[in-house]
Amino acid sequence: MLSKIQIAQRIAQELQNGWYVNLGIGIPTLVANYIPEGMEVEFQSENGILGMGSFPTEENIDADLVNAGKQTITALPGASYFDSATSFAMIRGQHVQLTVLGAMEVSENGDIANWKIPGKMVKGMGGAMDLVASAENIIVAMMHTNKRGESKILTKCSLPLTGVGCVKKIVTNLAVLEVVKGGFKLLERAPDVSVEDIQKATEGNLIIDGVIPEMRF
Amino acid sequence: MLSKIQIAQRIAQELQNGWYVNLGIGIPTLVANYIPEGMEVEFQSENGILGMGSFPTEENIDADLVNAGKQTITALPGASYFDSATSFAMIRGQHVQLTVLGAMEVSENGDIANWKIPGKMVKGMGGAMDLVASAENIIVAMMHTNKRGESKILTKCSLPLTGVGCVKKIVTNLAVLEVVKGGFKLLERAPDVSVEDIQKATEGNLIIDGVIPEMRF
Amino acid sequence: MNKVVNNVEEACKGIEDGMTIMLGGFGLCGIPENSISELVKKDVKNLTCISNNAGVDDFGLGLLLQKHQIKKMISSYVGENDEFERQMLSGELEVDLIPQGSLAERCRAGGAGIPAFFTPAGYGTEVAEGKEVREFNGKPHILESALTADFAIVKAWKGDTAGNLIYKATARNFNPMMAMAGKITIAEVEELVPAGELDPNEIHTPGIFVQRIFQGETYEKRIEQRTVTN
Amino acid sequence: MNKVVNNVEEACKGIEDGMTIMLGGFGLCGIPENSISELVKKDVKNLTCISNNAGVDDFGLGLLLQKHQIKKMISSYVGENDEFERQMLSGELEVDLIPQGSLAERCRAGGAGIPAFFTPAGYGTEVAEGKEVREFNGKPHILESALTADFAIVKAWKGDTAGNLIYKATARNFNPMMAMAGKITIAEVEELVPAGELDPNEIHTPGIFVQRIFQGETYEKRIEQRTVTN
Repeated sequence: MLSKIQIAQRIAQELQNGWYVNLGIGIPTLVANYIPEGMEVEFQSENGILGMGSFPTEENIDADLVNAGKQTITALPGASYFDSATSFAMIRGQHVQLTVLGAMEVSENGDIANWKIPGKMVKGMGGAMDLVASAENIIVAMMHTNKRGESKILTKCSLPLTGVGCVKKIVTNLAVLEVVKGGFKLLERAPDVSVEDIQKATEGNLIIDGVIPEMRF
Repeated sequence: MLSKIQIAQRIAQELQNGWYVNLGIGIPTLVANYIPEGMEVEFQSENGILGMGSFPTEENIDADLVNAGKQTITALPGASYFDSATSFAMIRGQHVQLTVLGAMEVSENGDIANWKIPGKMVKGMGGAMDLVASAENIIVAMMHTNKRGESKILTKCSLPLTGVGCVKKIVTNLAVLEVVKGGFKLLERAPDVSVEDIQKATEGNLIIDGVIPEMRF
Repeated sequence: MNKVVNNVEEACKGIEDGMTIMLGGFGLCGIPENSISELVKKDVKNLTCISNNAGVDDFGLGLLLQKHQIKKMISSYVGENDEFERQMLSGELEVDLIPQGSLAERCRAGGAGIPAFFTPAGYGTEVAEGKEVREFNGKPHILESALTADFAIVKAWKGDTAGNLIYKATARNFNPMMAMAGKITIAEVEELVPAGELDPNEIHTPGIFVQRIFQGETYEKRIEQRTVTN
Repeated sequence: MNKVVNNVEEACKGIEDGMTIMLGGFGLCGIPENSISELVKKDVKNLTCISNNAGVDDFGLGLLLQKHQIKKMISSYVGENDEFERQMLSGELEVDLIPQGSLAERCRAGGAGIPAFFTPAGYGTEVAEGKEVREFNGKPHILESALTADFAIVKAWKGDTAGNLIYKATARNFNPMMAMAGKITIAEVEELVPAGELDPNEIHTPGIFVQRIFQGETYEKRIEQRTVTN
C-alpha cells in the first residue's frame, strides 16, 4: 500500500516537460515536491498565480500572496498574477495541461464526486467543477476505499456529482487505474498489493488485461 | 445653418459633469474642443484608452499611442490603457455615458445606418455596431440632408442598418431633434433657419409642439 | 475626474437594507476590510452578498453574519465559518453555490454587457438544474447568466483620484470583475495618489468602473493559513 | 518554462497553406511586423486571417494581400487598402465583417473556453442574419460564437523567456485576446528579458498563453495618421 506521499510521487511520474499543472488541496499539493529532475513544470493556482513557489520564510510572508488553499506562498521567477476570470479562462480554455485533485467517489464512466455529502455541511465546490469540466487531463489522487472500508471506485457515484465523464486516470494507495470504455483498466499495482486485493477493494468493473506490473519509484 | 464646428459646439452643451464619452470620427471628434468651462469629462477611444488628450507635439509622437481614428494622440493624467475586450466591456456594459457619432440615415424609431452603401466599397462597421447597440445615450451629429439635397431624417432607413431603435437625439446643421414615439420632435432651430426649412428637409414625421426656440451658443 | 470621497461612511452612503452587494477577495486575501466594518456599523440588513467566500467567524463577511445582516450568500466556497454553517443548517441563511470560474465569469459578464454565456462547468451536476444545455464541439455546456449588484466593494493596493486601481499579487482575484459589475462601485485602497502618478500601462481596473474611492484607515490583512518553510 | 525560439523563421514553423491565423494590432499599431514579413517570405497561401484591420497597401497585412496569400479576412474595418478593395470587389477575397467589440469578445471567448455568448451588438442588422436572437432584460441580443486559430501572432513591448508579455499604450488592443485564442501563440517583442525581470504584477499576458517568443529584429512602427498640435 502506498502512503499519501507515495501517491503523490507516483502521480509526479505522469508530469511532462513544459506542462502547466493545477494541484488540488490535500495529496495533490504534495505532487509539487516530486517533480522529476530536470523537468520544467509550472504550477497554476486558480486564485490567480502562475509560477507558484514554495512556502515563504517567516520574514517573507505576504498576506497578499496565497494559493487556492489560502496558504501563504512565494512566486518563482517568471511568475504572473491575474484576476479570477483570467485564471478560469486558462482552465476552461484548456491551457492548463494537467489537473490533479482528490475525490470521494469515481465511477466507471469517469464521473467524479468530491464536493458534497447530503446531510453534511456543504462547503461549496470552489473551482472544482470548472476544473473537472474543462481539463483535458485529470488525475484523481485518493484512497481506494473510505474509512469504513467501502470502495470509492464505483459503477456509479452515489454522491452528488462534481463532473461527468471527465476522469482519465486514478492513482490510489492500491493501484493506478485508467478510465476506459467499460470500466477501470488496472495499469499498475502498489508494491506488495495483489490484483485480488485491488479487485476486492473495487466495486466498479475492473478490467484486468495480462500481467499487471508493480509500480516503480 | 450651422457649420460642422457649430454642430460640435451644440453637442458639447449636452455634456454633463463626470461623464465618460466616446466620440466617433468626423464632426463628433470636434466636440472635444468645446467642453464647457469647469466641466470634467473623460474621453474613451475604443481601441483602448481612457483619458485621451490632444494631438502630440512633433517631439512627443508615439506610434504606440493612437485613437480609434488611428491618429497619434496623447494621454492625460489619470489615463489608462486596456485591451479591446475590456474596451468594449466598458461600452457594452454601459459604463460610457454618451456616444456621439455620425450617420448616413436615421429613422423615426431611432434606427441608424452609417456603415454601408450597397454597391460601394464596404469598409466595415468597426466599433459602431457595438456602440449603438449598447449606449444608453446616443447623439447623432450629421448634415440634415445629403449632397443631393435628400433628407437623411427618414420614416425608414433605406441603407443597411447599424442598429435599431437606438438614437435618442440628433444635431444637424438645421436643428436639434429628439427621437420620440411617432417621430422626430423638433427641439431647436439653427439660427436663421425656420421651422418650414426644417420641415422641408425632413422626410420622416416631424413633431412640432409649440414655439421652437433658436439654438443658443 | 475626481472620484474621491472623504471617508468610509461617505463611500458606503446609499447602501440600504435588502440590497445586493458584491465584495472582492478570495478567502481573507484582498477583502475590503474598512467597508465591511462600516457595513457592520451601519447595521444594514437582509443583504444579498456575492463574494467567493464568506469570511471566517470573526473577520471578513463573518462579521456581517454574526449580526445576521446577510439574507443570502452567493459564493463558491464557504467552508471556514461555524456561524455560517449554523445559519445555513437552520435555514436562516440562503446559500447559492456557484462554481468559482462561473462566478468570476458571471461577474465579468455583468460588467461587460454580456447577459449570458455557455460554459462546460457544472454540466451534469445539480448546478445545471433548470439551466439550458447545449452541445458545442461535441461537448455539453450550460447557459449561465450575468451577475450585477447595487454596490460592488473592492479593495486595491494603489488607487488614484480618477478611480484607477492596481492590485497586489493574488489579492487581485475577484476585485477587477466585481468592480465592473457594480451599479455603484466603491474602491478602498491602501494608498491613494493623485491622478497621473500611476502608469496608465499598469492599471488593472480603469477608473471608469469606479464611482467612489478612499484610502482605508488600517489594514489588518489577516492570514488564514500561515504556512512557512524553515 | 523556456518559450524562446531563435528567430522569426523558427517562430513561424508549422504555419501552412490553408490555416487560420489571428494577428494582433489595431490599424498598424501593435502589429507583429517581423512575423508578417516572414509569412510573406514563406509564401504560405490560402490563409484565413483574423485581424481587426487589413493593413495598408504596402504595410501590415497589405503585404500578404499583395501576394494573394489571403483567402479570407475576418475583420471589423478594412478601409485603408486599395488592393484589398480590388480583391474584394473582384471576388478573389472573402471578407467576413464583424463588429469590433464582438470580434474582441469572440477571440477572448475562444481562449477562455466559452463557446458562445449573447451580445446586443448587431441585432437587427445583417450581422444578425442566421443567428439566434434572445431577449434579456427586455433587450434583444444575438448569440455569437468563439473564434480560435491554428496560430495566433501577437506583438508586445516587453516579454520574458517564460512568455510573459507587457504591451505598450494602445498597442495592446487585440493582442491579449488573440494570444489566448491561438492553438499555438507566437509572440514577437521589442525587448526580450530573462524570466524574473518583469514584475509579475504588471504582466498583461501570462506566459501560459504563449508557446513561442522572440525579439523582433527591427520595428518600423509606421504611423497611419500623423496628427500633431503646434
